[in-house]
Amino acid sequence: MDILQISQTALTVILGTIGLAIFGIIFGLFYKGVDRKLSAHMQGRIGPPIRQPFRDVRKLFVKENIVPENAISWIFHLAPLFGLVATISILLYLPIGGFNPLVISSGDLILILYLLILPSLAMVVGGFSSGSPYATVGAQREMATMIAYEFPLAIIIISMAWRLSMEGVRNVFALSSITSMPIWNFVGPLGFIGGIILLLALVLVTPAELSKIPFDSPEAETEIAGGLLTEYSGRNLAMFYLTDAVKTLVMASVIVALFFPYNLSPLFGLESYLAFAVDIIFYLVKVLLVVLFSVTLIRVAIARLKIDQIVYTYWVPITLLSLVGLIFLMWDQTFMVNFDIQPVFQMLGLA
Amino acid sequence: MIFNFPFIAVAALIIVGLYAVVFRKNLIKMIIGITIIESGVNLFLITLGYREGSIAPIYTSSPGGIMSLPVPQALTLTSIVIGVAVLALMLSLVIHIYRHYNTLDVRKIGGDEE
Amino acid sequence: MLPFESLLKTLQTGSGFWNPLVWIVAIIVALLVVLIIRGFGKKDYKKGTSQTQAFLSGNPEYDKERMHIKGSNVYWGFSEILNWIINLLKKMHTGNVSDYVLWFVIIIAILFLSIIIPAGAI
Amino acid sequence: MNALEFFVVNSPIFAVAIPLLGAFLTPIFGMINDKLRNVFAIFIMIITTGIVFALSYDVVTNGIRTYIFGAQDLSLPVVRILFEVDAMSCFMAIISVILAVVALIYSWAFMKENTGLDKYYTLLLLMTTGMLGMELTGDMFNFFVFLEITSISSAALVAFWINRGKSVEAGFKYIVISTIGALFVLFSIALFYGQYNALNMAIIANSIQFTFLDKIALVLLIGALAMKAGIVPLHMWLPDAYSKAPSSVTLVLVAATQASLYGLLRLCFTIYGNMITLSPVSIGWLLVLFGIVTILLGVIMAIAQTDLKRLIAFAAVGEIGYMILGIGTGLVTMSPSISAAGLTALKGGIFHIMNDALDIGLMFLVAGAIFYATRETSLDRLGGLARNMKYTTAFFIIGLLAVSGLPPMNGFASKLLIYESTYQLNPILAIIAILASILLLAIFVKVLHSAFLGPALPRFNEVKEVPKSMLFAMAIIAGIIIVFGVFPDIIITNIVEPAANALVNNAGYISKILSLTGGA
Repeated sequence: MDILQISQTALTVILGTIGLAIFGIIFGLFYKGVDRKLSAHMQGRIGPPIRQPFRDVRKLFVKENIVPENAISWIFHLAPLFGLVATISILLYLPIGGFNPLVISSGDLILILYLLILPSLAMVVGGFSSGSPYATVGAQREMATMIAYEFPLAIIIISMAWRLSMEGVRNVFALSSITSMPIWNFVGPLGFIGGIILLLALVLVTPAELSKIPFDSPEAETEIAGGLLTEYSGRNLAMFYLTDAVKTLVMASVIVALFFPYNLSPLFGLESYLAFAVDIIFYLVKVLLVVLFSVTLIRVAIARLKIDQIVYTYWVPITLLSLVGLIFLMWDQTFMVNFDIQPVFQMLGLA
Repeated sequence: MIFNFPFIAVAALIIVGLYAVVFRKNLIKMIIGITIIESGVNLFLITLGYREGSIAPIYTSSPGGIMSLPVPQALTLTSIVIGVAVLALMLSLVIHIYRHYNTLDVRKIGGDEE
Repeated sequence: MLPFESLLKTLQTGSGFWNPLVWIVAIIVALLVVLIIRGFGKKDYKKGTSQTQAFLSGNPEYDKERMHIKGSNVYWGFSEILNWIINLLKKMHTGNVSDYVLWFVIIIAILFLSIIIPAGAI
Repeated sequence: MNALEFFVVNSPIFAVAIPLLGAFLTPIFGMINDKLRNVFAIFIMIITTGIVFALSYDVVTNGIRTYIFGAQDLSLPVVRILFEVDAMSCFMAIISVILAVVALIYSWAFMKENTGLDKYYTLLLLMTTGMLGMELTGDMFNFFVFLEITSISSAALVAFWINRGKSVEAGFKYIVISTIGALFVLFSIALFYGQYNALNMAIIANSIQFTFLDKIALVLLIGALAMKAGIVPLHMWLPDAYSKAPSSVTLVLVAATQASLYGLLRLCFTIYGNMITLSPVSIGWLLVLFGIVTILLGVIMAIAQTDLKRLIAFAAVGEIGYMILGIGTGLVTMSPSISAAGLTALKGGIFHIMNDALDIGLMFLVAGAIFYATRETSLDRLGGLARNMKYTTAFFIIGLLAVSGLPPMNGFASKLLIYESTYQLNPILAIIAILASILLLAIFVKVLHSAFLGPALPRFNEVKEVPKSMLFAMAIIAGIIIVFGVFPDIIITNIVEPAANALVNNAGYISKILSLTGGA
């Protein structure tokens, strides 16, 4: 590795981060607006205009940035900042717009799993540091929710990687390997069912990851007055607002990358700029669909759960669900090896 | 059979010692149990080095006959010395426990919380 | 000593990789971007007024001791689900040294059964 | 031969002899002046650190080192005591000396108000001697002797605050457990000696047949060393001892526990290295099972704790599980030669030994700092300390990120290695490991909240930041954590990988001694 290469990588990372930060914030807010509009229509309301989230941020920026007297001010200020920064950094490792991840071999799925913890951790620490009982209750609920959904999330990620490793792929945790070999392409029928189950589990994990109804008891406005955000105002609250927006995009991108990494351009035989444009638009549509199904529909359909119900939901039904998915993937692999089913499917044109 | 007797004694000593440590509630008795285990282990070491009809390996000019192996005896000596140190430490700790709790019952000084 | 390049190497696990330096560069750049965005916001607030007091839906604030949620009250929903196993495990930790030695004997017995007996049977 | 070469050539013995001599010289300096004594103890430990580093450099570049005590005639290898130092021994020795130096620096202010400090420093140096001896020796009986030295001195140190009943009780439990463990180790050594007429690890490993008696020895050694290493369900002394000892002692106690873990590794990889696959039940799987149980139990018990030091102690139990998990996975794939994933897991496990020592060590130092400032360790009575103790809070946050394995700290690197290799053995292992690491995060966030955050409690208005020497000690560990976290590949390539290779390559370990003794 010579100096030229190092500086090239550094430049890619720097410019990429700037670009992705702006992209993430703008589109995150856009999807937030879409989500609000759609849910309003589902509930028979007109709803706010799609640009409402941008207005919200602008409004928060002109509000006072109050630090309550019970808060530890330096942690209180740092937590929202850190949450947004960590969320933006995840975008670097995800395939955005049908391209490979920006830094192709410096972080993998486990890293993303851990980086997804950081924004929640920032919210928890921010909530705890505001020193208000409401915020503390909200923060500890957020933490409990996080432990709860991390279990199925870990199962999903490890199962996917494990199944991929059985195909003899190297670097199975790398996003580039996963997107180049979508799970649907090589599994048999059992594995297909397993994949669907895992997808379902991941869709169910998403609303909790984003603290959306029915898993929003950390914020529960009606009950604990906004929970861990109670004491936040002004630009600090805006940071959390933006974190939420970018995180929506991140989670949707993770689902897209894991389960729907297909691009349109090879289908139409497109090349160069046209292909980029088509892929990006297709990617944005995929993200929109994921947001629609995993966020909007669920939050419109179900009421808020109590915190112990949340923990129970994730640790028992959803964990079992994802374990079933894992078992299906394992069986699929055994069947493939032991009974040599693959050729049969190939004959039938199924795989 | 007679040559196996020391080994049976070793096993018996260790089991008796473990029994004392596990089921006796008095701290002093537990310490005695540990000492019994130690004696068992030491006896085992000595037995390993013993040859029938041998003499102690302490002569520079041997009076004749076979000597028992010196190494296990050296090990045993070391082990005994260590045992004495451990015993002293344990007993001194027991004295302090007695000062604090006024009892030697292992159940009464326990409890996992403050 | 160590060549400079080895400082930049990515940790390879055979199944994935992790390069902290790239992440740190990204974090720093993202921090700068975010700080610029944050800079558009209003910085100050009226110190010492009632707006800095903790929000309690209009209720008066208790004394500070009661305002602080203590360690053992945290994670209620979570410990609610796990209580049965925590109580079970707490019972296991008797604090009695005899029991500790008993556990040792039990484990020795289990190991004995699993390592020695099967070989003898074969 | 100049002085430096002399030191390098004789470094294995100096690494043990200097702290041993220093231990007994310390009270003499203590008679003159307290400060002089402290400086002397730190000075001795820094010299030892230098020697260990020089030795490690030598071993990593030139291969295994041996040191023969007494006459150089090796026709009777049985009665010679040999030190055999390979990269794994060095790795453990480095951990021990780093923690010992930090503990001594920390003690300067932390233990200042105590009496009987001459004995304290003597015991602390003696304990380090014992650990280094355990890690450097190549002789089974010698290992037992050093094990006992470590046990006696650490039991005395656990009970150092003798005016508290709980401390004395914890010390008593520790010495009972240690003695029984050590006696069974001695019994197994006798079994080896009776069969192979040898005490040297390499010679035993060379001639071991896996007879019935060997199996008994294996069972007893695994049991005894697992108990000393704090593996569930033999861990119960550990929370007692860790939480009741002074924090500076706990730091070294972590290293002492890991020295026993090192004994377990030597046992599985070197002594039984040729035979481990003959066992009807895979020892590797047994360790993996122990690892998973240890992780889960440690973490779940830690959730329920309200005493800060006890909480950290249970978290330490959980962390021990990670090491066992990684090492066990390596051992499972040992037959006939270790697979790539197994080696990764082994590297992860070994790297985690060091990371655990640093992370848990930092946590205990922070707990000690809180205790020093407030005389309080119960989480239900603490609160709002971040206002008065800014630096301690910052160090705690670093430790929190490291213990729960968040990027970019060192814990992430080692846990990444463990996750991304154990999943090939069985996906469930990696899932549980990830889950437990998030539980650890939750546990320490709870500590962060209940000790440091929240409103300013009037009781703690007068609390001041801890003295500089304690901050400095914490800063050393925090600095190492960050450096290890930012440059994991360098650490793994230069320190961890040689250690893992040394452990796997037991033929090299054996042949080194055999070549010395002419194949005896």
